[in-house]
Amino acid sequence: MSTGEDLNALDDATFRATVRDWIEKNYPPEIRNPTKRLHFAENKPWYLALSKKGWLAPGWPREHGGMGLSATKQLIMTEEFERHGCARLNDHGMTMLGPLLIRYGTEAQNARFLPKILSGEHIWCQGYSEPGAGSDLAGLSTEAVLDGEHWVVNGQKTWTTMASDANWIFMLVRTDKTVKKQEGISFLLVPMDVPGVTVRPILNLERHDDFCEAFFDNVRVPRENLVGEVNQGWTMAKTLLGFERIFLGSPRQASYALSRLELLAEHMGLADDAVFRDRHAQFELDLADHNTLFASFVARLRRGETLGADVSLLKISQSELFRRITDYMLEIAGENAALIEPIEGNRDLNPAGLFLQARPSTIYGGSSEIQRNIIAKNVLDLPG
Amino acid sequence: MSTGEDLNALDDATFRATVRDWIEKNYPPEIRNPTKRLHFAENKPWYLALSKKGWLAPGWPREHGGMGLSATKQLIMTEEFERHGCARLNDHGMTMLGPLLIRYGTEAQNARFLPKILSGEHIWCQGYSEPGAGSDLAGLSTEAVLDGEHWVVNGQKTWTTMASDANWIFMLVRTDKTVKKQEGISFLLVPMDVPGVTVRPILNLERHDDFCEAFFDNVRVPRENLVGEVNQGWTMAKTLLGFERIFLGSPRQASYALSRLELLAEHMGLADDAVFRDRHAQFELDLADHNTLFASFVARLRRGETLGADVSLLKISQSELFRRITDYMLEIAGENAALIEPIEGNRDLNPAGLFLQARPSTIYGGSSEIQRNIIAKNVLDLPG
Amino acid sequence: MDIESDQTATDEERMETIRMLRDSAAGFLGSDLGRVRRLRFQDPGFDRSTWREMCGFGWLSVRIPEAQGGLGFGMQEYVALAAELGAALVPEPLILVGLSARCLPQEYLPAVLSGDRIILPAWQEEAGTLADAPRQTTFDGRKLIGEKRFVMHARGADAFLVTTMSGLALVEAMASGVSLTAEQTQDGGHYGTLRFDGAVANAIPDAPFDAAVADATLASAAYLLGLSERAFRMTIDYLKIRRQFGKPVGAFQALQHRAVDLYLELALTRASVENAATTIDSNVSGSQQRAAVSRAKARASRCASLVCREAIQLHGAIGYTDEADIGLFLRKAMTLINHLGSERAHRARYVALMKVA
Amino acid sequence: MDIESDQTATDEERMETIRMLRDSAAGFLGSDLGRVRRLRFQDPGFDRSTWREMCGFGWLSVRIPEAQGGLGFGMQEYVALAAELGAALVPEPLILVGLSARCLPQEYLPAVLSGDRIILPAWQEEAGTLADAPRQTTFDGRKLIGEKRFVMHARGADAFLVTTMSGLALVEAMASGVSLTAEQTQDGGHYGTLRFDGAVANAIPDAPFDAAVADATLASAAYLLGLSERAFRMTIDYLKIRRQFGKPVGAFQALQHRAVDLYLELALTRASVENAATTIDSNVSGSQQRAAVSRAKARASRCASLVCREAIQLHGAIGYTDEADIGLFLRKAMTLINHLGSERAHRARYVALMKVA
Repeated sequence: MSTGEDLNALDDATFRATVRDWIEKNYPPEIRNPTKRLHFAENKPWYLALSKKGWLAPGWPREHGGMGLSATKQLIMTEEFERHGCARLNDHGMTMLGPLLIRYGTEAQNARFLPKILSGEHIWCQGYSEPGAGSDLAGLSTEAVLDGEHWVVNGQKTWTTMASDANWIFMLVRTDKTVKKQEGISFLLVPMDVPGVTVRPILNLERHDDFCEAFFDNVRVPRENLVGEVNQGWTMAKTLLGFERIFLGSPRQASYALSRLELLAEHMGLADDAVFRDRHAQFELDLADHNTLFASFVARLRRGETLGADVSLLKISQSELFRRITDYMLEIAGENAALIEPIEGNRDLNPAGLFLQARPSTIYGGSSEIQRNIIAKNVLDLPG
Repeated sequence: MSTGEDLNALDDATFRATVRDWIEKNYPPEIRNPTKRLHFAENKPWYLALSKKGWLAPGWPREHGGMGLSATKQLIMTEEFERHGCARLNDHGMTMLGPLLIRYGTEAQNARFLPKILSGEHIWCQGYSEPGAGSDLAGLSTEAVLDGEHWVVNGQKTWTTMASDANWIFMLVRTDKTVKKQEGISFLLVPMDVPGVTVRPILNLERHDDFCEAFFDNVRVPRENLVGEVNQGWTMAKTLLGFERIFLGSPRQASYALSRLELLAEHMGLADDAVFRDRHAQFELDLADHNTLFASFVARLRRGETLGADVSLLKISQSELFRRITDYMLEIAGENAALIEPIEGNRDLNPAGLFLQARPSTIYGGSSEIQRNIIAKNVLDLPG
Repeated sequence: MDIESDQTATDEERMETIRMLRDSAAGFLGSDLGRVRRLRFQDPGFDRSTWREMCGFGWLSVRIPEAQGGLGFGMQEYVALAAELGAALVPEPLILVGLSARCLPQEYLPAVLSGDRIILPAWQEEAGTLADAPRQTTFDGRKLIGEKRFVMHARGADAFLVTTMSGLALVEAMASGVSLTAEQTQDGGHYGTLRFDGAVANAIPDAPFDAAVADATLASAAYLLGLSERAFRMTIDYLKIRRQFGKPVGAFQALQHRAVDLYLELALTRASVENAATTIDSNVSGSQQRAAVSRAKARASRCASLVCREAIQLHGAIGYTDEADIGLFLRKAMTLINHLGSERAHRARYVALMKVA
Repeated sequence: MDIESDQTATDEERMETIRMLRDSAAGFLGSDLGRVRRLRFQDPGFDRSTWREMCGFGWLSVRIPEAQGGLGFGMQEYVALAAELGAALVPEPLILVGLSARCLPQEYLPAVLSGDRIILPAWQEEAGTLADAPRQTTFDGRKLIGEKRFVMHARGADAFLVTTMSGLALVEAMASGVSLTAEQTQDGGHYGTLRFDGAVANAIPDAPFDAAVADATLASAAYLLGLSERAFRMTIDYLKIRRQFGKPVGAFQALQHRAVDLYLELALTRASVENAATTIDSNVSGSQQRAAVSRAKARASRCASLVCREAIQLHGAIGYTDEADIGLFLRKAMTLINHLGSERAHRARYVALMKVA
């Protein structure tokens, strides 16, 4: 890890060019535009290249080894990664845990954990959901009981993305069963390579193993691995969600799907079909308006405003547009709708694969139903 | 009123021809295909012609002056009326009150009221909904209190269709406030031309006066005007709803709207537009499948089966298809979407009028939301 | 999509102007719809003295350059104002007379901007078309022959600005050879059909007609946005008050989720309209500007249809009565969704323009 | 629409046959999906011994006349059976081999109907087309030249019934000049691409190919109906069991209303499929029969897409795992919605046929 120069001084266009240039020179070509989420064994060279350049954590303050970039420049950087087709990293340490530690961690915790995220020594995963606590996340029941200087953890987490790659997990655990459910939850850091932790990959509908179940059977964790105050875990975890949700609203997936829809229509000889053109035009309008809505939220962020609950709109809008476009792909794909592999060996054109990828986008990160509940209650102030 | 021959003996085709022929010879041409609901002053000649022929009450038993027709023949008759463009009558006496009296009324009540329905002397309206009791009909608060040999009625009814034409109203009234809301309701027959009854027409979005508010201020009604047992009104009224609901599922409105959509497309030069053709084709399929679904319910009725709560499907399907077709009419009508009068003096082509007529179809007779609640609870057995 | 650079950050001063314009309009217009209701189905469908007051506030002059006696504001200011007009269902023909005013030479302007003379544009020859080149109205420099349809507010006009196959022509409403018939519209106004049978008219050369139509189209989208936002707020308020089954109907989740769908559509519409205004105020190509306008009008028409239809359904039976104010919003939307171009027409035009942009 | 006359009232005896067929199929197939799951991604994607059992029940012979050793049932019986196959996600190629069998002369039938020989139809030359006249496969009475695509279950076939520009031809899978490549499909089966490079084949004259395709298309619609109905029931059951926020998620009204929408779509689909079966069993014109089939397949494809997509969403994260059975339904639907004609293609064909009917 090296501390790079301060790139905030560059104007945005120069910054964009700088980033683009460096990515083009340094990104491993063999993992460009992957069709599935890569494992750490596959994306490690890229992880380490960013680490060496000091670009692994654009949002962290410079004193912690981050780039300290403004929100605008972080978005530019994300755009350039996406434009080049860079693989997503095992990034829970950088995007989730790091910011939380920086805000709520002790100096000792920061000194112990942050450098190892940046060096790639600790690969983190997130232990929030449980079999009985999905939409109702606060209903989680994995518990941690204090026994002397250790927390003893028992329970099960699920949908822990890339847990099979991780050697650490940050978890929400129940530390008090006697209070309101949100008020008895703590935030705990747990190593994965200790006795009592079992990880089982779950195949998804694409038959990839992105997510896992993790079982905790009397796992003993030092007392100092708890972040923040006991029973404050829920509040801490929630403060981080706003920033996540704006990223879930990025037009990336829908935009990519629309470009694939065009390719598919050409392949099917429908590019000039009037009905296709009309449906496509509506998707274009929907995407353009979504882009504009997204930009208006980004502009608020850039002005330093705190985003309210209405940021949930972005997630609904993006994920449902993504889904609708891929639904339509299946409609026009003919027999290709059935194929597992891309059409005719062109890995950029896989309607069934993209259709399946769109399914969880309205489920993870708070399902469309939960997002609508949030807006109804917290923005429209509807009763009940 | 005369008692006609028994037409059940005819085969269906002959019956249909007989009905069609008579309608063609006897229907007043000046009120064919009315664009709004006619008042009694306008449809009276048709009412009396049917009365004289003995055809006013196809479903009533012959001993009460009805035609005693099978369900199939009743539907054929309805189809022929619709095919010819016959106006809807002030028919609450024939379709609603008559069957209820025949089932629950005393001999004296039947002798007193049924002949006057058939003669046109009593024109009835229905007093169910109230300002505070719409979807939650059982929450009604108009009350009837027994005072000696009279019920004293106080309260307000609303959406009483054609009440300004009626001289009698059958009402649901609260006769016991101390029990569960459904169990304190009675069914009462109230004259409209007595002191204390005030009727106010309400203009609807088409600026027609089809429905009214009716106010009851210490209206005194003889004790024997209560039908069935005291506090049994809710159960009695509900048993009649099944037959009503299958009529609300008749494809008539959607079918008419689709024919108007075609006319409109021709008028707008869109008849050969590929996008229009595709949208129209989907409506055709939706209507054809709805017709088949409707026919399957009719067949069940014909086999003597009692229809369950799933008959609500028909009402949802028909009214929402009707609505979607008229929504699309506005989309393609250009500036004609704004016009109150039919396009270019052709009274068969009034997209805005038809669009407005489609609005209440998903509200009256149990809104789409209420129908969905009914199916979720009573058919799918979902909790809550 | 590239994030815009920091350099185009908000102009605080301009935001303040917009806020003031909006507040003063809202203050004057108020929330009572009694006036709007009373003017329905009465010729000419609007009120001439209120019209003069509005002209006095400069609402007609927003897009007229200062050099010509206008306010010289940008499109962002105009859409802010137009959204307020929509929220109040203002029946006065500000957007259409504003379109004419942008096309008229200096000597005609004072009487128009003061409110003394109402000059309405007349471009349409058949239903469902955009304001493209006319196909049948002729003008030989002196006499006008042809027919124009769907001239909104026509009975309130003193003169008409007519598109012809030889450019624009101005003709007096009372001129000989001009005849006018009218059809009532759902909002209580009317559409006029104008027939010109050799009526004498004046040529109006060098008018920025296309730009003026773009402004009016976007203003109309903004009007629909304001209309839809208020119809939505009224519906949400109703859902909180109306009780059935022992609780407010707004507590029913199925209705809540539908309300959120409308809220999303409104957010997309506001973003689209504001984006089009920024685009017109920038110096991008004309086709990019027109594309942004088409996008906004397509979205606004879609949104207004959806919101008003759902508003009626969510109001239940009361929403189907003429006396409920929510119906005024539906009926105005029915009048405006296809006016200055339907969703269909603008969707097609957007795609065509994006190909050249 | 005319209500049918009383004369066509239910044939009680026939209803009883249908009920027995359905019950015996359901009994044999059971509710466990373990077998279906195990056969996925294993060549040929189905089980030859189960195949023989099914042939033993006569499931392949339903539509073969009794004179030819079949059961001679009507289409109403066939759709009842096919819906059971769909509910059990049966991977065996009954519908497709049934299509071939209807086209084959008597001498070929015993080996096919007994299950000894699997003969699959091969008609398709490009994606998204209906089983229309082939455009490139030639046959000179002896040798076949051309390519067929999307031959479902191809690796399990002993022979192929190939459409050519000169009628049908039967070719052995192992014949010289036949090559086969395969692509995996979402349901765990595969599509074969067949190349004929002068392979020797036998002419199959006078085959009722169009009628056989109509049967197979409608049976496929019925399969999708059965599949969708079971996916729906599983989803409803899950909504009753799965608890969040202290109550079953099926108690949430927004989910209830969406469940009702699916239930309506299923009711329309069942009505449409049964209507098409009755139509084929009647003696109306061929184009009316084909129109009814297209209507049913368009509806069934639409329904299966909608129901399976919503089933995944209503299952939440668990629905996105390969180990949840609901995913098997989605993946089979992805394989069948466009097989034997997509919703789009059948919608267009319906309209075309209704013009001539």
